[in-house]
Amino acid sequence: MTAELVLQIVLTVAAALVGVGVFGALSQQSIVMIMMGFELALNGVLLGGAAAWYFLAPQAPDAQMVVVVALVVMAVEMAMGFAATIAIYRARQVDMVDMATELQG
Amino acid sequence: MSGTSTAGGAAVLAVLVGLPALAGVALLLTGRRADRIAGPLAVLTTTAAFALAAVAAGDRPQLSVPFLGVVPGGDLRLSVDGLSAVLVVLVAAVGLLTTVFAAADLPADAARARFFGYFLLFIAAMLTTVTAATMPVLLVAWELMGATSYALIGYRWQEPGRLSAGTTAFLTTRAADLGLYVAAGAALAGTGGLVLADLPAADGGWRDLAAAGLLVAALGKSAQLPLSAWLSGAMQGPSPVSALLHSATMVAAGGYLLLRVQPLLAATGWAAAAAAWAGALTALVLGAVAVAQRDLKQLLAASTAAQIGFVVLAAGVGAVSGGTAQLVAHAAVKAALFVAAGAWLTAYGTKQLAGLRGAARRHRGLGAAATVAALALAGVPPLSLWATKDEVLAGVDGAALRVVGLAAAVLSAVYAGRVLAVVLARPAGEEFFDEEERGTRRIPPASTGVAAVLAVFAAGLGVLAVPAVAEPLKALLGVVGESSPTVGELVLSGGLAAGALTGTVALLHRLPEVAGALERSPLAGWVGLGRLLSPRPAMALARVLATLDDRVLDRAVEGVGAAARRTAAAAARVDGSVVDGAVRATAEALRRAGAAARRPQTGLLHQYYAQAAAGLGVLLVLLLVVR
Amino acid sequence: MNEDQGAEALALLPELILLAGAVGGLLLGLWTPQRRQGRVRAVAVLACLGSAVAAATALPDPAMAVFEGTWTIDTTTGVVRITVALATAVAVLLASASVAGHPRETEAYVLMLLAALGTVALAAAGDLLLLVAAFLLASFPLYALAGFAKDARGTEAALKYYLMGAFSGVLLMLGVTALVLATGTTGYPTLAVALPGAAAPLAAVGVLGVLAGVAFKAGAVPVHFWVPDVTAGTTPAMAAFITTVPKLGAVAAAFRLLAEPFAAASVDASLLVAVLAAASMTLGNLAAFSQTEVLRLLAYSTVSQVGYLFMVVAVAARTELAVPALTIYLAGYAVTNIGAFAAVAAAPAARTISDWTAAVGRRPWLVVSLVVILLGLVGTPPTAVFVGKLAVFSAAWDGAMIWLVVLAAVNTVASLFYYLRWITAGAVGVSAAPPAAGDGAPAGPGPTVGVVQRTALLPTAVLHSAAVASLVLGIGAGLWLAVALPA
Amino acid sequence: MLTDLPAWAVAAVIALGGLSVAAGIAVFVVDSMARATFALLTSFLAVAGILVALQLPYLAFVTALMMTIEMALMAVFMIMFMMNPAGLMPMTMVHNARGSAVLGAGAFVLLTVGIWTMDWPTRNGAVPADSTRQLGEAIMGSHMLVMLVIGVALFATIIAGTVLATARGRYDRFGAELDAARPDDPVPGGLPR
Amino acid sequence: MLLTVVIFLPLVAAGVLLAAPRLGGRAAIVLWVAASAVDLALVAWMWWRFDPGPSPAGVVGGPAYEVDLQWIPTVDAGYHIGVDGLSLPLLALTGVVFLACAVYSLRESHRPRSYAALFLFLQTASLGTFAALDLILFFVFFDLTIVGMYFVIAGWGHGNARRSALKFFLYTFVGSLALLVGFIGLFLGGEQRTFDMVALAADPPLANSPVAGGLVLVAIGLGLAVKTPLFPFHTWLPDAHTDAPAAGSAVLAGILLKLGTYGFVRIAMPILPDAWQRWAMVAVVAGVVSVLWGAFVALAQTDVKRMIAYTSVNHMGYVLLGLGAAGLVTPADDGARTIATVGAVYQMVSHGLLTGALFLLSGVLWSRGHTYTLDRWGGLARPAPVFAASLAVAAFGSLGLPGLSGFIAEFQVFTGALQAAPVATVLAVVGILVTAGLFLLALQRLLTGDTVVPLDEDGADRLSTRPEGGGTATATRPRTATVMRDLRGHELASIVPLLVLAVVLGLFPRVLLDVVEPAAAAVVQLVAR
Repeated sequence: MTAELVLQIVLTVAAALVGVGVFGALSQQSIVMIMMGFELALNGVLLGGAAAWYFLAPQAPDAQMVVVVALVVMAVEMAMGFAATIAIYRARQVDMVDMATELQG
Repeated sequence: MSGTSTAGGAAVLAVLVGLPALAGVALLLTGRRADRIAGPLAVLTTTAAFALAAVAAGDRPQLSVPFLGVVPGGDLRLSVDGLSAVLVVLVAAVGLLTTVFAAADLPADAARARFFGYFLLFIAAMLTTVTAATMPVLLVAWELMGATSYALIGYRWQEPGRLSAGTTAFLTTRAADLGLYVAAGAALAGTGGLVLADLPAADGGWRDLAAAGLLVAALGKSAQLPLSAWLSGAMQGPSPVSALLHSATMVAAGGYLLLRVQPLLAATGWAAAAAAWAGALTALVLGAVAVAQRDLKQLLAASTAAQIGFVVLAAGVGAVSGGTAQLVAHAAVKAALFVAAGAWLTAYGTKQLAGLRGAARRHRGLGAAATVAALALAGVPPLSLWATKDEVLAGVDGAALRVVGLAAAVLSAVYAGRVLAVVLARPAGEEFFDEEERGTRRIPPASTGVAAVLAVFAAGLGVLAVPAVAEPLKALLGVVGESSPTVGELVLSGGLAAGALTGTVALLHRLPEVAGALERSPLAGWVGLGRLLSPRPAMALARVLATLDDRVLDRAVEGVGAAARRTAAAAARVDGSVVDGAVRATAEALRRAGAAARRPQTGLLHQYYAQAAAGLGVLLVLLLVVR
Repeated sequence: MNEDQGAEALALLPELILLAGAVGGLLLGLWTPQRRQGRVRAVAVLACLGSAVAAATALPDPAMAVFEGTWTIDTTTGVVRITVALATAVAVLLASASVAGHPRETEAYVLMLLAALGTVALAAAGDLLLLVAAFLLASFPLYALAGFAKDARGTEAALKYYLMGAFSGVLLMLGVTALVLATGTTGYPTLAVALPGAAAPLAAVGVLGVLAGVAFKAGAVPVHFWVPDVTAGTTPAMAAFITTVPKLGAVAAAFRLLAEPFAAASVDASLLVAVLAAASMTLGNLAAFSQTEVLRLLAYSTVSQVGYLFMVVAVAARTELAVPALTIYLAGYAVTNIGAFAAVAAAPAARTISDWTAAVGRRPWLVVSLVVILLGLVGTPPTAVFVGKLAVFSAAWDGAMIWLVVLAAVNTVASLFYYLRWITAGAVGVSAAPPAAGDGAPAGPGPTVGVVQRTALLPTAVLHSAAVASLVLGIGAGLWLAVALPA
Repeated sequence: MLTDLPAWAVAAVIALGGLSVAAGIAVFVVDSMARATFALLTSFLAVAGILVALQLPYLAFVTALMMTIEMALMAVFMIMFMMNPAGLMPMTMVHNARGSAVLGAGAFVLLTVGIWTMDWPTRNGAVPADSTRQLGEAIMGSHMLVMLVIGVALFATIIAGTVLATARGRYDRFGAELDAARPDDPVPGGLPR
Repeated sequence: MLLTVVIFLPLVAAGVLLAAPRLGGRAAIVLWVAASAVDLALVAWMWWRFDPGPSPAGVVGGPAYEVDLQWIPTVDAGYHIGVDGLSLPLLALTGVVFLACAVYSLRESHRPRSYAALFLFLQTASLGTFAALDLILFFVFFDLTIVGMYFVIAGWGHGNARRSALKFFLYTFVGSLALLVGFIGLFLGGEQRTFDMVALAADPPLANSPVAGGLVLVAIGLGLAVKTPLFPFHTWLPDAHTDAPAAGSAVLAGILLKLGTYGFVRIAMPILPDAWQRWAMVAVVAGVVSVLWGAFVALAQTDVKRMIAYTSVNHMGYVLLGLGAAGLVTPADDGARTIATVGAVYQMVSHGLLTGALFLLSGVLWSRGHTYTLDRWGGLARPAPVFAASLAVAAFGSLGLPGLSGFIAEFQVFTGALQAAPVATVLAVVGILVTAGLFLLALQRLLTGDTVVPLDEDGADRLSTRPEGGGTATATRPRTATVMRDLRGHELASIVPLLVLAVVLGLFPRVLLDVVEPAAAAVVQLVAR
């Protein structure tokens, strides 16, 4: 099997993760579930970064750094998401985005 | 250009023109406080002007005041050459006499300062016109004359109709004046300058355009066909104004101008013919109109146009000396008649022929003067117009033109006869008096004096046709060699005039109802020429354009918005609140578009996501497709 | 190596000062009684001013890249540093009117400093990963600031802001990954070399993803949805900060991307940005058109302003006029936008235009300043934004985007509608209608007087200063540009 | 060019890839948040496995570790705040499912089409012997500033998160003048000053 | 330096007014009058010392009182001001009209301090526009006039003032943006990348690219045409005028419209000579259509102020006709084109004086009876002879009677333009007939006949807004007829000088022509390149 084929398989997996993540983020009402969707999409990003390093540019550390940064993004966004959720829950006993629609127009 | 041009001469010219103008402006600015001194001051001024005119006529000065600096002839240049010399003296003289008449004729409680202010201004404008050597100064004087005539005709603005007659006069003459503007442009284009005398040398088409412009301007000012009707309305003005306007000024100005530019007319060929025919036809048609009038001043007005028609005809056929003589003689004749008519109007309160029955017999002095003048008008030998008219007709080449001219001459005898038949008749009672205003029943000696002086000239100026006088006149005018009438022609015309006159008087004596029939004919209404000047088409056009302006142009701005609205309104919800006005429909359309633009902002996050994702997808496609 | 790193660290002195201000302020706050947190504010302001001074000192230095090219210091960075620092200082003062004495006052200032730091990092990033890191740093403090009041609207604002941010973060990471897949590198200089030869689909996804992330920070279409909601949900002072400061860095970042790595990419990034610009200005203006809430109106106005800013981004690589244009417009925008929000903050209780008009009452100078500011947003001379607009239009035309110039001109006219509504209400309505006649105002003269008294002092001062600064920056454009852009 | 991955590794990659996607789908299919959390964790772990196969053991380890902890936190969080944490009752909390599916599928299709149609560049050089060392050098060298900024970002996250999430601050505990001798906590404990 | 003082003195005065809230309303206006008077005196001094020089002055020849400072060096825009034969008359006109407005407003009672400040601000903006020798500086001042006038109309207008003000602002703002776009085109089109008018005129940009040059001219022309205004961009004008206060209308028509025409002669012609030549016929046609359209539509108006407003369209049409003819190099020689240009510039000054006076006179009507409707006035010459005389003089001046300034202008326009565009000129000449007709009709209706004055609607309104409880006695009071008082002192002192100046310029045109002619000749030469 050629490296390119494997790369394409791996990237397809990554694309699938992104696609599922996007679907989740767009379809879920619960804030936490939306965050999960993003995590999943970032999961795909992470995989893509790794694939880029291994199959295309192993000599440079940049792609590895992409993976690291993706991990950081996942972590901090999760943390921030929890904080935001708690804040609005405290203020309005709401954890669904559809219930936060006071601001519009 | 003959004559000397000295500083002294220039000063004379400047004072000649400037004195009446300044005096006039001073009177106008002082207003009613100057009413008492206005008359004497005006007489004094015109007397001085007359003296200066005489000096100028002998001195032939030139004067140039810088005006437009870019091209030659842009200055205000006045110069007195032969033609001007004659006209200057004429204008000053008639001005003086009519001023004297006005001082006597106007009621003491009238706004005399205003009257004499405009009167003097008018005289100044006419003096300027006849000395003008460049287009700018000609145009200035020409237009000022029109405007002051407006003010003079509308002098009694408190009475309905007076000012509107002035408006008509001003607008008609101004419509013709447009020709002068065009001519000025053409002069500049054709000669590179604005000097009047250079015009015949202009390049091809520009020369034609200049000639056409001047012709139109002159015909309008002189009330020639088809722009004659304003003259009828101009009779609304006070009688001294009529006397001045219809004799040596205003109406005469057109004739003068054509005489002045006769070389240009001749150079183009067609313009001369056009002028000749316009003059001849005016003489004929307006003569007929005059015959049909019931109002003395209207009759005189129409006859003025007719008589000036001969001057125009003269300019057309190249009979400059004859035209000049006709102009001068007619001035005296017509001034005398208007003075008489005015004096009668003041005395008897009417100017209807019916009311003036026997007027000449009531005050003999004035009556005699008027009779002499009327006879002169009729062309009866040996009075002035007989000779001058023949002098003009002598220059006519074509048979048709000559026939028309002779017919017109006959008509002048007819309408003069109408006047004479009335005023010389045995007086009736006073039942027709005071139809138009309350008469004073007295004729001031000054009026009689003025009329008498004018009558003397009306009678005597026939000498202008005597070869011994005519030849120097031709030399003075620089047109030596123009043909003079033969004895046969003189006899023929004299006979025709005398015959027509007596015939008319006799006919009217026998069949007074002929007059009534004439007065009911279309001729009495100036053959509908007034309709030509109707403002209605212009007003209609104006209203249409105004509607267009409001409905279309202004809305076009809004229409842009409306179109946008139709596209945007498909989904936009109705929003009733009004936002401050603005260009309403644009605002409305924008508001709808704005509402549409806010609709994505639903407040629902997942819709934000979906929209953002969709938008990004479109952008991705864009990126991939457009490279 | 060590010396180098020392010198490099010194090159980051303005950032270090900001960071020191943040950390120091936080520590100081730990031992500061609730009512005396003003000293933290002083520290924050001083840090900002110090940072600005340091940046200004470094401004004339030639352009350089430090930390292996991941951090670029050039005119753009310098101007953003100064503008951001000063804007943050003003925003801190502006915010103090509403947060003074708040238990978390210290944290508010610290977060503002951190966001400012992140903004500068955005502008200076010379590496995609640094861009991502700066994105995080510039975003998270703002989520907290947006929800600082912790009321229903504030938390909703924070939540929406955060969720849009998370989405954009994913897009940004996606884009970075795509670019790495395409080129194997994240540094701008190497990207610039490799991108022209990269496969177009990858480049497209990468460019789009990265720009989407940046556009989110800038508040541009199609990821602008947070702007109105967040602006309306939070306090005016915070809104001023959120809609002003991060945008400066985001636009600078976009500019740098377009000028260097994306300049010759196998996809037309320039066109993409132009479309973003066009969409932003149009949508922002249209949506603002019938707004009656002052904050939402200003929010949409900032969206449209970003559109104008993106015009110059679109031609970043095409004309040498772009850098001055960016510089002028950024500075002008910062001053003017803060001024506009200060006008709202001056009457904090007012939500609609008529409220505002009633609250301001007969205070002509306030109205004059507002008029100057709003006309500044329109781009009326001689304000700073006018000079900026002039430069931007020139640059866009020079960059062969005349259609964009025309569209921007049309949009400017459209924007006049809503700005004039406010201007007229302020300038004319006050006297034309008796105070009690305002539609939202309570009946009777008494409460209106109360509203009048409730105009806040400090924001008023900021408004006046911004108005003056707008004029001074516009009229004195030559002076400060000569300093900012040495030949 | 033949890949230098051994056949088993390729097989493992494919299998783990399938697993991660399947687990990812499961996240939004299962009817409880707790289960969703564990499905997500499964997906992460599968990806970590692929990372191992791609000779990135360190990153794989970090991923697995971080995600396990994160998912554990999430589970706790949901038990604290969320309705129906353990799937006690069936739930569907979706909106616009069809549109989202279209968009998600669209993204996937678009990316996949790209992936399978474009020409991929060739690898530049060989995989280094020690990928972890390479990463370490990058973090301490060429990408140091990135990590520094990330550090500051984490700092900012902590403060921001605290500000947003907690209602009580030092003035609640020690008084407005910070002069309370002992903290006024609802539940005794916590750190003294 | 003197020029800078002239420009900014009013602004400083405005600042003083705003900064001194204690100042009474009357004192504020007096201060306004004083500032305007001093400014006018300074302009007069400048005129006295102004020497057009032996060589053609113009833009390139080196303007007087020049100041050239760097402003925005990155785009080479500068604070470059100067005076030449084209701008000096307009500066003087600005001084005169604003002083007249100040005097006229002596009794303004509605927020007089702000009113005075706004006008002073407007004065600075107008002076600055006329003195600017840099495109951006020009634009800055140009735009500020819009802002100032907007507030004047919106704040002190009557009727539908805010709507009209908004329309005015939007419309002219569109124009100004087009102008800005055009300026940018000039900047980018030139080799030297500058906004400096002198440099651009010396080395015209886009000379070799007719399409680009044409487009830039279209943009600039559009901007100026809206301001001028030319058909069909004039529809903002009647509304703005109708609802503006009298002094505002006087400034709007007297000064602000000139910004547009001045822009043509100052910018479009010298800087885009090639394009101007190419498109001169369009200017001519636009001018002629404006002439006729303005005249005829004015004829149909029933509202005095709208009528005067439309005559402005007509008068500005003459200007364009003259300037367009100046661009038709092939068919016409230098002399004719120079005369046309001189006429156009003369028309700007003349129209400023006469229309200013006319609008102030219409303001007198409003102040007496709160209506401009022609039908509701009549026979005013009896109770108000001075008003009648002034109106008559202004009207005759406006219709182009010799002896008043309008004639000098129109005569030169026609005479100069005929060679270049005979058909157009002959058509345009008709305009003076129609204006004559409309003015004479208006005079006839307003001044003669039975004296008619409107009911005092203002008084009626005041009654109706009175609270119902206490107002029964007054509410039944019959509506009082307006007392048509003749011109009062301040009205006289503001209107008559304008008319006197119009007469002076009509009788002694050399006063102005000595200044204008060399500059116009220079422009004509520049266009002919």
